[in-house]
Amino acid sequence: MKTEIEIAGVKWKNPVTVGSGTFGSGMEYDEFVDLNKLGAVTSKGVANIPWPGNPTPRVTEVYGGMLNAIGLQNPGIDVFCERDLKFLEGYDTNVIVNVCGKSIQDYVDVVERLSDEKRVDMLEINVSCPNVKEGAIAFGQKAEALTEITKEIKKHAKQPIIMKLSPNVTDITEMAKAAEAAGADALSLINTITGMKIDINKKTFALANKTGGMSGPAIKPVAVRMVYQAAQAVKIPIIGMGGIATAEDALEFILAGATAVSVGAANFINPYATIEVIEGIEDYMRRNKVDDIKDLIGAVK
Amino acid sequence: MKTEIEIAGVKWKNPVTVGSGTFGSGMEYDEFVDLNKLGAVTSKGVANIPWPGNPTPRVTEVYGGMLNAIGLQNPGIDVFCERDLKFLEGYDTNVIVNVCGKSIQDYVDVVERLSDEKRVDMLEINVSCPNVKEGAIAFGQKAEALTEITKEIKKHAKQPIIMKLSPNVTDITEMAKAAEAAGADALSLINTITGMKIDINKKTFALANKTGGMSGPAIKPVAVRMVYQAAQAVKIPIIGMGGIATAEDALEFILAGATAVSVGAANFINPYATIEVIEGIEDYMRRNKVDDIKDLIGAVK
Amino acid sequence: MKKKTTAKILSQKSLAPGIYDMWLECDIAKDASAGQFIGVYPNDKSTLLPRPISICEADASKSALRLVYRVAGKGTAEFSQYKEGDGLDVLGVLGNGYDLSLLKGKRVMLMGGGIGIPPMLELAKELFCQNEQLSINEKSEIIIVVGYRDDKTFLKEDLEKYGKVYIASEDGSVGTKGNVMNAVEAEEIEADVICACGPMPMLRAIKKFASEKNIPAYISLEEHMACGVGACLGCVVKTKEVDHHSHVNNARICTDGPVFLAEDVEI
Amino acid sequence: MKKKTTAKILSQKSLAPGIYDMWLECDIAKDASAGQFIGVYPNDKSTLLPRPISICEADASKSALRLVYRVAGKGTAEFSQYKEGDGLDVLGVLGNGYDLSLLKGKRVMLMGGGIGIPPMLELAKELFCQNEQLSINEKSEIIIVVGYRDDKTFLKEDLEKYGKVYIASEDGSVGTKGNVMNAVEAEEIEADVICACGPMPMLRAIKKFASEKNIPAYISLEEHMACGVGACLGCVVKTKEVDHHSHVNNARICTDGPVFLAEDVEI
Repeated sequence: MKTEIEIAGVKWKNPVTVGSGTFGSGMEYDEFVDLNKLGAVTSKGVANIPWPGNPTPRVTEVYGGMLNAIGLQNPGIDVFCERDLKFLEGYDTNVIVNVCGKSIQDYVDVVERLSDEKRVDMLEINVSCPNVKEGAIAFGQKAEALTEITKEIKKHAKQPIIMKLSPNVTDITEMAKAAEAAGADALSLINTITGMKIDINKKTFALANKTGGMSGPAIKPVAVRMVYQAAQAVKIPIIGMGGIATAEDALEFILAGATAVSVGAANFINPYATIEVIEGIEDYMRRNKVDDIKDLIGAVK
Repeated sequence: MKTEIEIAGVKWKNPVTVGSGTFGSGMEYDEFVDLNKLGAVTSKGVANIPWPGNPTPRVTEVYGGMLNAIGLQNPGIDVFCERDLKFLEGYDTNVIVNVCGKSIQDYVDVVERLSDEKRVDMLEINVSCPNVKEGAIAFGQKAEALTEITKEIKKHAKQPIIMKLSPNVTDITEMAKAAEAAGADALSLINTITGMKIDINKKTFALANKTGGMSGPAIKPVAVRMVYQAAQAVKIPIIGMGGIATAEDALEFILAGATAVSVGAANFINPYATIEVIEGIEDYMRRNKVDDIKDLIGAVK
Repeated sequence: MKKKTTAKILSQKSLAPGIYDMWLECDIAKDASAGQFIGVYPNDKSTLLPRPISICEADASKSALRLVYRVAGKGTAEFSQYKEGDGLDVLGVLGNGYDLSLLKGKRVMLMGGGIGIPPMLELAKELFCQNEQLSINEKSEIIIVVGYRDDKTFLKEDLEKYGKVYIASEDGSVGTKGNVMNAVEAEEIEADVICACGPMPMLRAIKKFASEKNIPAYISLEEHMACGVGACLGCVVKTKEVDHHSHVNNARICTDGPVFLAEDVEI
Repeated sequence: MKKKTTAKILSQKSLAPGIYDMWLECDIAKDASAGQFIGVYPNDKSTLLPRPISICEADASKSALRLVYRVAGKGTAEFSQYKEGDGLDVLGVLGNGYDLSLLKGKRVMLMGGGIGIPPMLELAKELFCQNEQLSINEKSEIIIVVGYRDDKTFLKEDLEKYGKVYIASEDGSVGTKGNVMNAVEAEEIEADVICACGPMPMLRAIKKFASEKNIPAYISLEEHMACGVGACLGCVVKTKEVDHHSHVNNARICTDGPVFLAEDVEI
């Protein structure tokens, strides 16, 4: 039984990684799961300099999920390389670094800084965080802006680049095609859906940022639909995510056309979720006599 | 304690109506709730001629909600006037007729046919059904198209028109402003969010239509966010909807800026939901010493 | 009158692997008759819609309903965990059942396949009770043909109280090997009218058989449902004639059915 | 080592309106100490995140944890319905508690306000037990000041086993009228070090008081949490100095705390 997949020339032992920002760089989940078992570890977003993020409250629960407005707090690329990449050196898994910025130059700075880091296998470009006001999201919501930033990053990146798309768009296929045409090696989707919660007793917003990105099982149908639409529209591989908590969820994305999948907010609900998804996919393949997971990619009829 | 509100000159005894398509024309829920207690009954979408709708399966359950792809099956405006409007004659509540079509002329035909119907208090224009392929949704996803259809309908409508907006857009404020500028008397939002479910054992789509519109508590945070954004962008009243099952949910929308609210898929889960929402809002007002519900509209800080 | 109410579980046991037998106490039982169903609500907040489950027996005197159901998903898996004394929200009674007046004086063949067998029990019982009130030539003859997967012949003893029971099993371990139609053929069963519930291929075969024999067949249909009361138009079936409600040849299974005359629906 | 595990409820009772007292059996109890907390998962599938609840008592020999909590929302409302024998998923043990070694030979004032009182019980007990092992001049003096809304003085008797207890109540029905700071003032309580848990206004007052008296105050903070293990960066507090993890003066309450030296955090 083969669970190996390949994205932009990078081989994964299985198609399961984690949603950026839900797993740190693996350190905090190391005592729950064996990181060596993951197809890849995707880091929390990292910028050229440290970002303080948003005021609290930053997280709140909603029906079947949560809203977050962390605001991409991160220690900056220097600390990240010294501490997080060093930590990951000992592990036999792919490392995907999620890159964020406020201007194209910010992104390019991080991408160049990482170009000689051997431990970095792929770059995921976060152009879709809904919680940062400075405009990063605009790259993910306008096709022309997405084209421009993708081209520019592609010029400087040594590793394959995965463009992470926002679901807060009218037509996901337009964005997917723009990224592909601009040279993206892969896509990941969906980032969180912008949501809001109001405390009716205090008459205030539940989050200091007013809005937050929604994640969790509640958003899965929207994510599956967008992954399917994107997979129909482009040829580059897709990493599917949005509400994946179980192997059944992951398989929906794979059947819809995702080559790999990310477990996101489910890590908060069940710290063993990643491993359970991997084992559950294997069980499904065994039960259904699927020899190669590639036979499942986009196999919905 | 005043629960009355007014939208485009039409007085409602309270701010609660139903999501179009979740309540028929009231007939099926008449044995569960007293229709006289509702602020308004909003009918299922009606077109100029009978529509057969989509093949089955048309509905499927998802985490915290459901997907539907009914495809606006309806008996056509003639049967609707003879049967549904006649049924509603006996009730002391506002009647909002939801109008659908495939071309601007289709909509205009229905609007004109209803112009002399005394029992019709308002028209809700459905330009956002995601389940009809013929292009109606395009009116709800492109600002220019929305402007055109709104202007054209406004020319022919005798009753105030409510434009029902799609959440499947990059920027809800752009759509809200376009509808307002084109003469809409009010807005209602959100329609369902396009989603998909895949049966991993059969490797098929759960719905014959592949995609369906997602409703239920799972979508509430997205709906509250869009209602808040729209309310900040326009001056015309908003009917808020999307996942409302309880009075607490309804109050979130009102605090976000909705003048009225619709109970949708919750009718399927609890046929008494509308009445419970009305009574719950009154309880909240009593507990919090709110004399006039208008003081709650948009009161989030 | 339909309503949503909390029923109390009187008993629950397993009849066969994955098949459960639950008695509920609820006042809507008095309105229930053969072929109707109720919506049962999971408590799990991720699964919100009521599950349509057909009525296996109704006991008006005890305000009790019997449901015999198969665990097919999260909702029914949840129901199967409940025990005597637990509460369960139900919506009902829903749908139109079998019209017993049409069966008077007829040789009636009740056909149930798999989890379509339970409603045949209430129908057999009601026919049996109707017979008690009727003169000899108005009485219905009750022939029951049921199809199982294997030798787990749930409800067989209950059915035998009301009529002659013929059995088919897919693996051939009991009765005729095959499905109910194989049993009808093997046993050379003749009937004036058919009442049936079961999987779609079985219902299609029955429709064809009834058409060839030129006898009426009343079949009970299933479809994904949301509201259960005829509002959402989720559960429709194509009809031969324009129906009174939709005007587009789409009858609502939950409200116009679930029992239809086979020749009226396109399945 | 942290883990997610299913705990068994040994007992549950109400101590005061809305305040519940639950003993759980779970093997993580052996790792628990004062000031730490666990995440408790609702079974309701609409509320998925673990609820952080502080440890009121830990009994390693019985693998038992005591939680005393207030019903504040859907999650805690659900927990309050459970009974002896029910299972409950928990994640733990989480966070860093109070460092007892820093309290040796000191006059320690334990201050708890409302639902901040429960962790003070485990702390008082641990200090009491530590004293047993220490020479006379290394022992801590244990002074406990707790603030209630009214005369429902939950955990008072438990606390009295380990030290002198002073009480404040908002409505003045017991002890000093007002909050814990009012009690400190009225009773002229002196201390070398403070350990506190309670609502933010109380913690701010304690920070100010400790600064004026030039004594250390270890305070336990609360914030909305998602993961509970330091990954999501949801529950941060501004720190005076750049912290080792974030490098942006944002310490993680769940992992770097919840107990902080008051002067290190900006609250």
